[in-house]
Amino acid sequence: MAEQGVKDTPEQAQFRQQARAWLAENTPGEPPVRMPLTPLEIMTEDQLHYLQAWQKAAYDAGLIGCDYPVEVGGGGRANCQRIANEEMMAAGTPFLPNVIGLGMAAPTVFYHGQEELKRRLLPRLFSGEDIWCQGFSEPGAGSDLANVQTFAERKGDKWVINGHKVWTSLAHFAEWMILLLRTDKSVKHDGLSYFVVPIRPALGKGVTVRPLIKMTGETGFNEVIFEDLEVEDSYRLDELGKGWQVAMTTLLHERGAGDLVTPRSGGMQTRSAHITSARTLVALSRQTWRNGAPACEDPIIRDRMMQQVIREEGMAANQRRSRVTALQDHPMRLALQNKLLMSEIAQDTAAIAMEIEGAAASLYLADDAAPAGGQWPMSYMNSFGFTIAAGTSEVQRNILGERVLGMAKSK
Amino acid sequence: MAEQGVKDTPEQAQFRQQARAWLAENTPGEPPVRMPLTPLEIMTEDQLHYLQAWQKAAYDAGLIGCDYPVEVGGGGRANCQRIANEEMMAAGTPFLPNVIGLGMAAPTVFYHGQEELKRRLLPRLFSGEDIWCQGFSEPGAGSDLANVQTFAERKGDKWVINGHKVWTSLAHFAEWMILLLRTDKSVKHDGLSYFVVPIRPALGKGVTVRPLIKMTGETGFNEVIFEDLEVEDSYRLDELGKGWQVAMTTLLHERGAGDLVTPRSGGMQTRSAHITSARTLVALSRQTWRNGAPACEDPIIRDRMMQQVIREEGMAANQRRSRVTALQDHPMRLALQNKLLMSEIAQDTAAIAMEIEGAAASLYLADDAAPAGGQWPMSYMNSFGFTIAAGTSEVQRNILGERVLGMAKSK
Amino acid sequence: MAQPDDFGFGEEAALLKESARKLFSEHFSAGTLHALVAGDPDPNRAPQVQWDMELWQQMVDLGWTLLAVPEAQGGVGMPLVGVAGLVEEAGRAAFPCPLLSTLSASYILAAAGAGGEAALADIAGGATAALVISNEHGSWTGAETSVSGEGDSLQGTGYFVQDAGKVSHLLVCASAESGPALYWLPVDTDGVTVAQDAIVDLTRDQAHISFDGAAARRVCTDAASALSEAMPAIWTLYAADMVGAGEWQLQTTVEYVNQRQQFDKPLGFFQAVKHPLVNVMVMIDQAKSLVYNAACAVDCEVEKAARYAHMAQASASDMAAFASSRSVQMHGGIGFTWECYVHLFFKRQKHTEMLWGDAVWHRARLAELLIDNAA
Amino acid sequence: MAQPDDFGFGEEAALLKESARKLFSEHFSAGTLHALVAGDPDPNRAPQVQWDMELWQQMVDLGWTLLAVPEAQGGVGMPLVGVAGLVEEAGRAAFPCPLLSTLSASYILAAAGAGGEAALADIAGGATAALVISNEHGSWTGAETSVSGEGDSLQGTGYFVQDAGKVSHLLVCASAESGPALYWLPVDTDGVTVAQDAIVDLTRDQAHISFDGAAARRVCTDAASALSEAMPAIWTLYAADMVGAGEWQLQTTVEYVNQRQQFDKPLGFFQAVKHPLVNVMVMIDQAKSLVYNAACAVDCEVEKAARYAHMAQASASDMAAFASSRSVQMHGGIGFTWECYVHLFFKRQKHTEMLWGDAVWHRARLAELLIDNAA
Repeated sequence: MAEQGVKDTPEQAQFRQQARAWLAENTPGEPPVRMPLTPLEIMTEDQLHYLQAWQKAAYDAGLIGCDYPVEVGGGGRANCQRIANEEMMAAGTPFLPNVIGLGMAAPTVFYHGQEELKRRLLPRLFSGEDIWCQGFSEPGAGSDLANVQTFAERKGDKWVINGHKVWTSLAHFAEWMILLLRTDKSVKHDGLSYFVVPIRPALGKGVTVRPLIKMTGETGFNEVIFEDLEVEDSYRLDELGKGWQVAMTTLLHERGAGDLVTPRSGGMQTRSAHITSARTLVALSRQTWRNGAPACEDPIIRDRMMQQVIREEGMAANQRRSRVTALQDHPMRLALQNKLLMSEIAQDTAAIAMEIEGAAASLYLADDAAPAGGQWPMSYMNSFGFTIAAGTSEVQRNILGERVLGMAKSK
Repeated sequence: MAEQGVKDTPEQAQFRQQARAWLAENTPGEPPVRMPLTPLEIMTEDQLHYLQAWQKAAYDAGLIGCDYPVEVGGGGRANCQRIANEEMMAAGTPFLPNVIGLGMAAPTVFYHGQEELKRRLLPRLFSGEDIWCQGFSEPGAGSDLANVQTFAERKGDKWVINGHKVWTSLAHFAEWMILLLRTDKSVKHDGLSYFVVPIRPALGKGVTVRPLIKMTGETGFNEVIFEDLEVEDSYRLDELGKGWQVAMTTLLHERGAGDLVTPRSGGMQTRSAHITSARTLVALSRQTWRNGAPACEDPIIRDRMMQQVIREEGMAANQRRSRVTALQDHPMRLALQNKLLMSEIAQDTAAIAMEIEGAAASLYLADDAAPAGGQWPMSYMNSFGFTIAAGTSEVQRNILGERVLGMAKSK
Repeated sequence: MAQPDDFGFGEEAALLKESARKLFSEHFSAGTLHALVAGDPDPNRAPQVQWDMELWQQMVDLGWTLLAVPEAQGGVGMPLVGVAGLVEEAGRAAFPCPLLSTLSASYILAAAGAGGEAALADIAGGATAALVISNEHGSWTGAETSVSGEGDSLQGTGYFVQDAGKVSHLLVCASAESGPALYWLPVDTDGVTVAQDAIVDLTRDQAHISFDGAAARRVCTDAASALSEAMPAIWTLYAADMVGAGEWQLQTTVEYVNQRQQFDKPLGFFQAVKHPLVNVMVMIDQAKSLVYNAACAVDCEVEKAARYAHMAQASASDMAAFASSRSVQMHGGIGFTWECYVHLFFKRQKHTEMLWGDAVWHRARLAELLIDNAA
Repeated sequence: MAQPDDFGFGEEAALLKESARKLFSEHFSAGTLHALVAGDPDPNRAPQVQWDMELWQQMVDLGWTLLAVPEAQGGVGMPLVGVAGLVEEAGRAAFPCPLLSTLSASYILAAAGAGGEAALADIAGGATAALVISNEHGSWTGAETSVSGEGDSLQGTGYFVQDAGKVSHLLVCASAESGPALYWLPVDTDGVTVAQDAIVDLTRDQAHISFDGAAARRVCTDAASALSEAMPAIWTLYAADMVGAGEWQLQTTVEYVNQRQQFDKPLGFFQAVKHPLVNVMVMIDQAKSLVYNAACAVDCEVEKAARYAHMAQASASDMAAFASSRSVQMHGGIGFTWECYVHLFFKRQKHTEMLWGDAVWHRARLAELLIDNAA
């Protein structure tokens, strides 16, 4: 319920003031079309264009890419992205649609790409004009990322790509893809290389994007099939065979544990995403009847709701503590817990909501009588996306045990 | 709360009647000295002699070793041990002190020992005149039984044993020990051999028994140190290097999954052991104050107690179902769960009892004000003996996953 | 009356269970189910009633709908343990049909005394029935019914009616002059409007049903006691359904993790996968044993039926929740897709888990029996 | 009043925490503790008060007992976040001493207004104190006290008094004419009988204390408000103690499983070992963050202090239970023995877990604040 930053440097303080002033003037009101709950669930062009326009405006105002050098389209500032994020969250702005570009592609291109490539790609990434997607997962790879089979065969100065990627959110809107490929079948980790690939122009010419349907019935992510797609060697990041190391940069930033803070907006999203917070559980329990009384009077429901309130507050307090050096023993210990906590708390919250709803949890979106519009059973199902994608909870626990507690690798 | 057998054969029915008649006459009343909660916690000679006398009487009445051949001191009956056990449990007899002998040593000697050895050892084992103990665990071995290091070196027709065994319950009273030894250091599993060893005569002459103290402060098990103890080769069970296979027979019977039903008495024990059952939780909750009312009115305490009641009833129902072939898919699926369930249910029950007691759970045995005489914190601590010894809960889950669900071995 | 050692689960019961499993495994795989019910993934889709009426007719012809009808009314009068075995298998196949509803109605009618006999004879003659006993909060104690009866005419709306789109008759609990009473009527009676709910579960249909002066036959004037007498059997059967579905979830997930390779090992090698699935198995076994335990009590020791049925339902509900969650998680990304059959059983289990009181509710009732009513 | 971003945990607090950790790690290892308190394993042993008074005197000399005494009464008046840091370290060492009790008494006395000043000055002058506020059921709301005060004379018995064998003074809640009041007296006053309890925890002492006309100074006539004002700070400190002990349990267990080989791998390789210990870490971190969160609220936003302190205690209690259970289980057989230090912290944690209300109790109070009192 509380989240606050450490004391601002003079540069940060000034920047914060500017940001706040601009946001006071320019934060959009209610969107003209219904917005999805997360950037990964953008389904229509209308939604996309509205959010792209917002990202462009925020970029032009200097709120995105603040800490990157000016030469690659950044703001050239020091530690200001966090300030921008805080102000955007507080202002209740829409979220930034190019979420994979900003969180994963940008730092990877920045640390591993050639100078020319950075200067060309990053400005349009920051502005949201080019949407990015990510091609890591494969039907046969799962949590074992190094098992990537999609193959790139050398052909002069080009590579010919064949294979099958899955869970590629935003691929149907994307201009560019970050792509982990196998360039050598004789070794596992060292046989991987990392590319950026312009997929939009290749649609129907070597690239097929097919929507996958989630267990909720929604679409929102895709499979991408490569058939003899030719890509220039200049789109390779870092050296041949170093794909695994480059991918680690991507994943580190995805987990919020990288050097570069990901631009994050989304106060508006946070407002609507409150649907899945413990506070909303309490509201739900007031409106729901259970054994002849409001569910909020049931001691067991109360206990479960308070558990969730405590876990959420604990997560916020973790973030606050992670900025107080004297209260930490290991630099990554709190940061690496974030994804695990967030996803499991959300899952349990949704499960408790269904318990509160009781028999009415059977009702889905199209039913007028569904409590909260049928969102909770949908949230519960979607929560498994969070505990599976981007490193399952099982993998997260491995990482924590191995990197923080120094235990032997489980694989 | 209910446990019943399948329909008796004519032989079983007749035997049951005899057993019941004898027990009606001969079941002892209140013991003259305070009895321990389990056979493994026998601490004094008084306790031991009383229980040995009972075992001898039961053996003489034909209630122990019923299904073993007459030649080795058994009853020569078919599937009658279960009947005897049911009747002894129902009659509320004392338990049988030679628990390791009956449950582990006897079937192992029977299946793997030479004829002469069986005839010599088993009658005195069944009668309880010879107490047995088990030498499997070592300080460095833990769950990895095949890592046994205690070494037996060949010397003519004898073996010279050096090493260190731990967790040897009853060693301070035992005449005989079943002993897993390394006879070959160059291979792991195939370097093990299995012996029966007369340890009592060797005390102070190659064998040292030292009591270990549990976290509760109680003694009750030991470490046993071998220094140049000489043992004859005729005490070896089965072939050299087959120790692992022989040990599997022991463990299978220990888990209640072997062919030979272990003689079990202990209705009296069951009565006193009720201290750790869910029913006693309810009684405790009636006598304990919590937030200005008896704890039994607290909805969360009620819910937790009912969970334990259900788990206990479920375990009894499992046992009942395990005898109905048409309601099982896999012959070992229920039997292999027993130890895991029993130990974890007992642990959780004791933890809930402490929760019910609240601040008074701080009080221990010597405190007059301690609820239930301070038994619950002691039971909670002792419960870790059950979840650790004889295959930790983690190992039990491996076994279930691998043997019943056919999953790949985790080690 | 003493309980038989083997739950009374004899040869006839074993035969029925075995033949049901065979029938479903031959004619109704999870793939068949998916093709039948999962054609339209749209989360905003309108409610639909999709089932295989031909296969269902075979089951009717086998006499499954009249298993719970007493012999005196032309039924089989099979003990509940046997019926539970059948329902476990139907749950394992998640076969969409009004079997459970019709059996449930039979138990209530049998508990209704002489007034129920004619309706039971209807079922023996091939009728199927749905229960209209819940109000808008999902309560079904009778006293809180949201339907009222005046003479032989019904008014009001009943909620959470299972299989309403598949049955010929309705068994309704409505408040009458002397308290809640039970009524019996064909579903196509004038003044009856069946409004399908848009539900998550694809393997069932659910409706709220409005009565506007619909003519019905009064079956019994003391609905509360008939319901409380019959509910233990109904809870036991819904628990059996969850147990069957849980077995499918376990078996399917174990097959997947044994075959799927990760880090050069089958997934099942990893204890983070193996141990939760062992826990699923342990929970299924507990629930299954308690189902037959409860069924046997209903058959032979009726004064303990309620307590054992609460145990079975509480155990099965917790299991259904956990087995569902793990079935998706352990399938990883693929388990999260519509094309993977796992979601069918996930949704069915979450539906059943909440339907007749969740685990906490059943434990609270059990506590009343064991703590408050005991000495 | 707004909360500072860093919990107000500044340099002074960091220095204190660091120096405490250093002091304990240099002078008071777990081995030292074991040698001090675990000499007699007999479960029937008579109660004993065993502590290192010399090392304790060093701490007194360092001014630790007067950290919570306001400057006006000659104390340090340190913010609670700083005090919590110290207590976390003392908990990590499980150092047997009356630090927590004396700090707790200070907060209650400070909340007692002018009447508490003289007693606070005693503490500033080196006095230590134990709280006699619980009745025989462990309730401490004041209204239910089992001690009564008439004028300046006390009668009755107080229970679950922590560190009673190590302090110079007692702070007693007793029912007086106008309701529960607070009294202050030296422990060696005539008419005071300290009866040590035989407890499981070896690192603490606990007593019930009888008063038979013992003379005492009345400190405040409204004990209930002083207690309710001070309890959030006290809960927060006991939670900090559990967090420190939890860190010891985690670190010690992780070291063991990283070094111990099984099946040719270190135990920590196995996910059945690794993942539970990760869960312990996650719980410790949640509790720890909530401790400083609550402490900061006590310091800066007192109207929210109770809610955040309930969160910290609930979180720490659950953690203490789980961390204790896993510390023994993951140590295997050796962890089950008296010679392994693990049992010392296990027993201390189980003791603290229940002392000032367990997790369920704190969540129930939190629910009252967030559900019943909120709009």
